[in-house]
Parts: sequence; structure tokens; C-alpha cells
Amino acid sequence: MVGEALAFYLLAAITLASGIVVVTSPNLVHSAVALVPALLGVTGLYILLNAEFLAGVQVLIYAGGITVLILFVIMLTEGATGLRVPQRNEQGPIGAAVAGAAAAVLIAVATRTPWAHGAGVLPSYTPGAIGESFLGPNLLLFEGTSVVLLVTLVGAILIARKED
Amino acid sequence: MDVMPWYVEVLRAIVGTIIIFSAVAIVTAMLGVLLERRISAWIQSRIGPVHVGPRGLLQTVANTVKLLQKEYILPRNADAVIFSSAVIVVPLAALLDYVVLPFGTTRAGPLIYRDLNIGVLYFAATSSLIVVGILMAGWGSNNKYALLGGLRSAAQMVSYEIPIGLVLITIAMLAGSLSTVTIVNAQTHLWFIVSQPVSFVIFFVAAIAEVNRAPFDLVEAESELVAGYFSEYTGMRFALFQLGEYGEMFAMAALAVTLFFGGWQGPVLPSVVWFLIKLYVLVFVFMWVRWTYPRFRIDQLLNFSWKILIPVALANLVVTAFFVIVVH
Amino acid sequence: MLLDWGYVAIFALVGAGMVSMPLAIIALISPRSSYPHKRETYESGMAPIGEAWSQFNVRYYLFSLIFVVFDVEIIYLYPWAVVARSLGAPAFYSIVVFLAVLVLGLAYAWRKGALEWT
Amino acid sequence: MITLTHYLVLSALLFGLGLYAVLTRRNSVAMLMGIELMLNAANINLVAFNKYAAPGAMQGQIFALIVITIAACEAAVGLALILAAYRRFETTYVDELDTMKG
Repeated sequence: MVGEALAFYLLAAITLASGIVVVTSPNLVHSAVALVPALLGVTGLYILLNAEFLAGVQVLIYAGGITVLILFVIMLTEGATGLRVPQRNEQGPIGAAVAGAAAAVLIAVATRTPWAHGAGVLPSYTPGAIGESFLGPNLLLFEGTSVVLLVTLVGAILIARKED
Repeated sequence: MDVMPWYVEVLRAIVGTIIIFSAVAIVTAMLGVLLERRISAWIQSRIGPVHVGPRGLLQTVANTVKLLQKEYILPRNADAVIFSSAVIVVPLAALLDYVVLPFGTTRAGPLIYRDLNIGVLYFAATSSLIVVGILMAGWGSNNKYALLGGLRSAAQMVSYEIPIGLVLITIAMLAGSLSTVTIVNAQTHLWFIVSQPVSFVIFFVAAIAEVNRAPFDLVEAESELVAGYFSEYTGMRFALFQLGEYGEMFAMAALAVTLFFGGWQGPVLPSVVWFLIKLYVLVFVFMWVRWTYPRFRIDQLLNFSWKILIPVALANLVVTAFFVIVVH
Repeated sequence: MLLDWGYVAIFALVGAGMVSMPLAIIALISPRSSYPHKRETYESGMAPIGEAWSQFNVRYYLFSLIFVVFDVEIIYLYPWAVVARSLGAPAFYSIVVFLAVLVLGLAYAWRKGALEWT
Repeated sequence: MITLTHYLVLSALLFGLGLYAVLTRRNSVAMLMGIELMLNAANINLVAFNKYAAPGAMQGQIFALIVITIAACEAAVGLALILAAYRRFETTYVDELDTMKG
């Protein structure tokens, strides 16, 4: 259990520290690259929460997919990485206040609510459990996802393609 | 499973890691580079390295020692942080693959660093991290060749990740598990190469592209892009990228052995020997292909994945699913 | 199960250390020298023209976009694959419907020329 | 002992960071990265509730999977929009995209 606490604090520190770089770095590529350790930190938390399959998905889709997409777009649009223009608008203090207030409210709710502890045990083999759920009660969700993906593909291609 | 004190586990993990890293560095990067040079020489009717050590065996050792003494240069315009961290990311992501590769068996159980129950998904996830490292190297160098090489490489690797994923799913469905050890055990009676030849061909072609080798090596096309994304890297940093490349190539070959050739299984000889024999045969084929075929153009390369490999892999998945699930 | 991942974490940490070790060695023993053009960007011997950090073809984005969509699709197939055999025929029909919708997407991308590199 | 509250607090902090990026960044890609951080914060909550509050069911993890899917779709379409806007107006900075201003 000491190990779990150690792992949690380590992962939380990695996630938040990289998150701070993502949010504050004046260099957009640095932001995007710092997104990777932040996402990997969250991956570690999933593992601590016994969500192995989700951890694999997180790395494959977020770190290996979305980050690459973001890096591509930065490289396509920002010649010199945006270092020559200010990256922040004039709402700095207000933004910080609003974000801080939102986080404070969430923390207050999280610490004051007596969370109920449910009964039961987590399935130890998460891919199997998720698969059974997709082919059972959540079949519609499973099939619906493919439609969402189709719409995304069509929409994004329509938008991104050069109109000739 | 018996519970050991935590420090024993930690020690075991550290020792295991050191063994695997050293073995991979020696077996893949050092022997692999030597093998590559000897095979290319043989195919091109040259002699190849013969002077250092008996029959040239120590050539790569000498090269490594040479590279250790080289100065490392940080180009003035490069982004120092990203340029330097890319060197760690690429080989580390490649070596992380080896966690789930079973390379033998003993009476106590299979020889594997850890038999994760999301096995092949873990492999796919860690190898996808290499793309990020390559983009970092390409962009961090602030060099036109490097950036163009990095972008090409990323576009190519992501395109070929999809057919590999589809093949992994086909095999996982046959074995009913994502664990690599279970997949090997499922081939006790019949290797999957026999029942799934199409999958193997798709996997093999996509694996060559995934590790950026000829005929899919336009990422590092020497005649147009110097060395691609690692053009600006010198000395040991260059060697680390080579370690990453060869490490990933051997990991792909080892995965092919695991998925299609029954892993460590074989008669008479010890299991590790069987595994190594199969591994080196596949690696030999990789090298043979590299030195035999000319290079693709980038449009042909991307079209090939999206218009041929992916439709065929999808069809193969559905047909296999039909036979396995409905007919049986 | 957490034990497995503890091992993986140690693998990553020790591995990062081992990969950085040669870099530490060269930092200690490698020679240093400096002259004006040494740290110039390599451009086949010419003086570099402009920065490399300029803009590239939008094609790269289109391919990675289609990749992400298919990557997500594949994620949904992993849990399906492990239970498919035990669940029998319904598993087959559900995956045929799932894939059919995505093949439509691939066909659309093909038709619209998003898979052409021009 | 790590409890549900630990995860919820961490997720609240991550959410705050993401929100800060969305509110103060000028570049649309950077704002998108902020949104990704917020989605990750939400996912931590979902998975943590799954483990501590409803371990019998898999709903939390499945929801998180759906959120990741939607995040991927959002990134794909969002970045396509950014690219299209960039082609038209030569900028990715939201305060310079003011053609629609009355």
C-alpha cells in the first residue's frame, strides 16, 4: 500500500508538472511535447485504478495519435513556432481566477461529500469485461461509435481538403 | 503465486531490465549491424568488414568505441531540450516492446520479462510512441532534411500501424487472448503461419514499413534526405538512434515469431535456441528484402497501405471471423 | 496485476537510465573544439537558407487524420477479439455491421481523393 | 492509503489547468490542448468512481473509453477547422479571427 501511495504521488506530480508546461509554455511545440508525459501520467493512474485496457487505449490514441495530429498542425501552421507573437491574451488574471475558482469548487465538493463505497469487485481482466459489455448490454453504443467515426471522417475530410 | 518481499521483486525487476537491455544492445544493434553489412556485401558481391577481430566480428564494437570518442554537436539553431530528449525517447520506446516478448520456456514457466494480460495492445501502444520521438528529433534539429524526414516518417509509420493493428486483432481472436504467452501456447498444434498466411504477409510488409527499411526507407533516403530525421545527430546520439531502429526491427521480427511461428516451440533443441533461430531467419529475410528491392515513392507508399493492405486486412479479419465463429 | 505494472515501471526507469548512460559518458570524455561554422545547420555544405521551421504540405494532416479515426476503430476491436469466440454468431454479425460502416468511410476518403498524394 | 478523494482532487487540479489554458491562450491549437487536459481530468474521475464507488460494473471505464473516442473525433474535426481557417485567414490566433464580428 505504501507502494501505491508512492506511485500515486509520483504520477500526480508528473501529470501536473507536465500539465503546467503545456499550459504556460510560450513555445507551442514544447506545449505539445509536454502533453505526452502528462498523458502518460494519466495512463499510470488508470493502471493504479485497475483499468489496464484503458491505459493501453490512452497511450495508443492520445500519445500516439492525437499528439501526432496536434504536432502536425502546429508544424503546418506555425512557421517559427509562434515564438514571435504573444501566446496569451489579456485575460490572464481573470482566467487564472476563474480556473482557480472552478478547481476550488471541485475540490471542495470532492473532499466534503461522503462518497458511497459500492459493493462488488472489479473484473480482473478488463478487455474481456469490456468486450462482453459491448456485445451485450452496450451493443448499441458499440455500433453507434462506428457511425460517429464515419461522420467524423467525412466531416473532417470535407473541412480539411483544399477546395479546388 | 508465492509472495516475495518487495525488495526481492524490485531487485528481480532491475536485474531483468539490465539483462534485457544488454542482450538487446548486443544481439540487435551490434550483431544486427554487422549482419546487415555482411549480408549487403554478400548480395552485392563485395567482401564487407573482415579486418577487425576474427572474420570482422568485432567491427561494430570498434565502431561503438569510435563513436564514444566523437564530439557531440548541438546545432546552433536547434531546440536544445527537444533535440536532446528525442535521443532518449526513440530507443526507450523501442526497447519497451521487449517487456511482452516471450523468448523461451523453462519448467517454471515461460521466459518473459512480464506476461501482461493486454500483451499485444501494450506492444502496439509502446511502438506508437516512437512516432512522437521521431517528430521531436526532426523538428528539434531545425534542419530541412531532418524535419522533412521526420514528417515523412511519421506519416508512413501511422499509415502502417493500422494494418499491423488489424493483424494483431485477427490473431488475438484466434487465440482468444491478448497475452503473448497464450498466443504462443495456442500454436502448439498448428502454427498460425499455416492457418493465417495472408495475415503474415500483411504483417511482414507493414513491419518493414513500420521500421522504415527499404523498400520503404524514403524516410532516410540517403540520396535526397541525408540520414532523415537524425541527420544532425553525431557520435553516441547517432548510435542511440541506430539502437532504436535495430531494436524495433528485431522486436517486430520477434513479434512475428511469436504470432506466426509458434514462438519458442520446437523439438529437441532448447526453447531459446529455437526462438533465436526463427528470429534470425526472419531478420535475414528483412535484410534480403532491403538489399534487393528499389525504393518506393511516398505517394506509392501511402497508397499501398491505405488502398491495398488495409482493405485486404479488413477482409481477412472478416473472413477469419466467419470461419472461426460461425462455422465452428 | 499491479505487480506486473510495477515491473514495467522499473523497466522504463532503469531503461531510461541505461539509455542515458552513454550520453553521460560522452559528456565526460568526448573532445571539444569550436570554430565559427561548426554549429551551423547541415545543408549539404551550403550555408543554410532560411529556417527549417517553415510550413509543410497539408497532405500530412489528411493522412494522420484518417489514421486517428481508424486507430480508434481498432481500439474497439481489441475487446471484441478476446470474447468473440466464446460469444458465437452474434459477435460475428455485430462486427460485420461495425466494419461495414467504417468501410463506407474508407470508400468515401478514397472517392474524395483524400488517399491521393498529389 | 489512497482514496477516491485523492483522485478527485488531482482531477480538479488538472481540470483547472485545462480551463486556464482555454481562457488565456490566444492560439487555437493551444486551447485545444487545454480541452484535452480537461477531458483527461473527467476521465480520471470516471475511472476512479468505477473502482471505488461501483466496482461491480464496468460503466465508468466504458464511459471513459467513449470520452477518449469523442476526444479523438473532436481533435480531428477541430484541427481540420483550424487548418481551414488558417488557409483562409492565415492565422490560428482566435482573437485575429474576427470576420464574424458585427
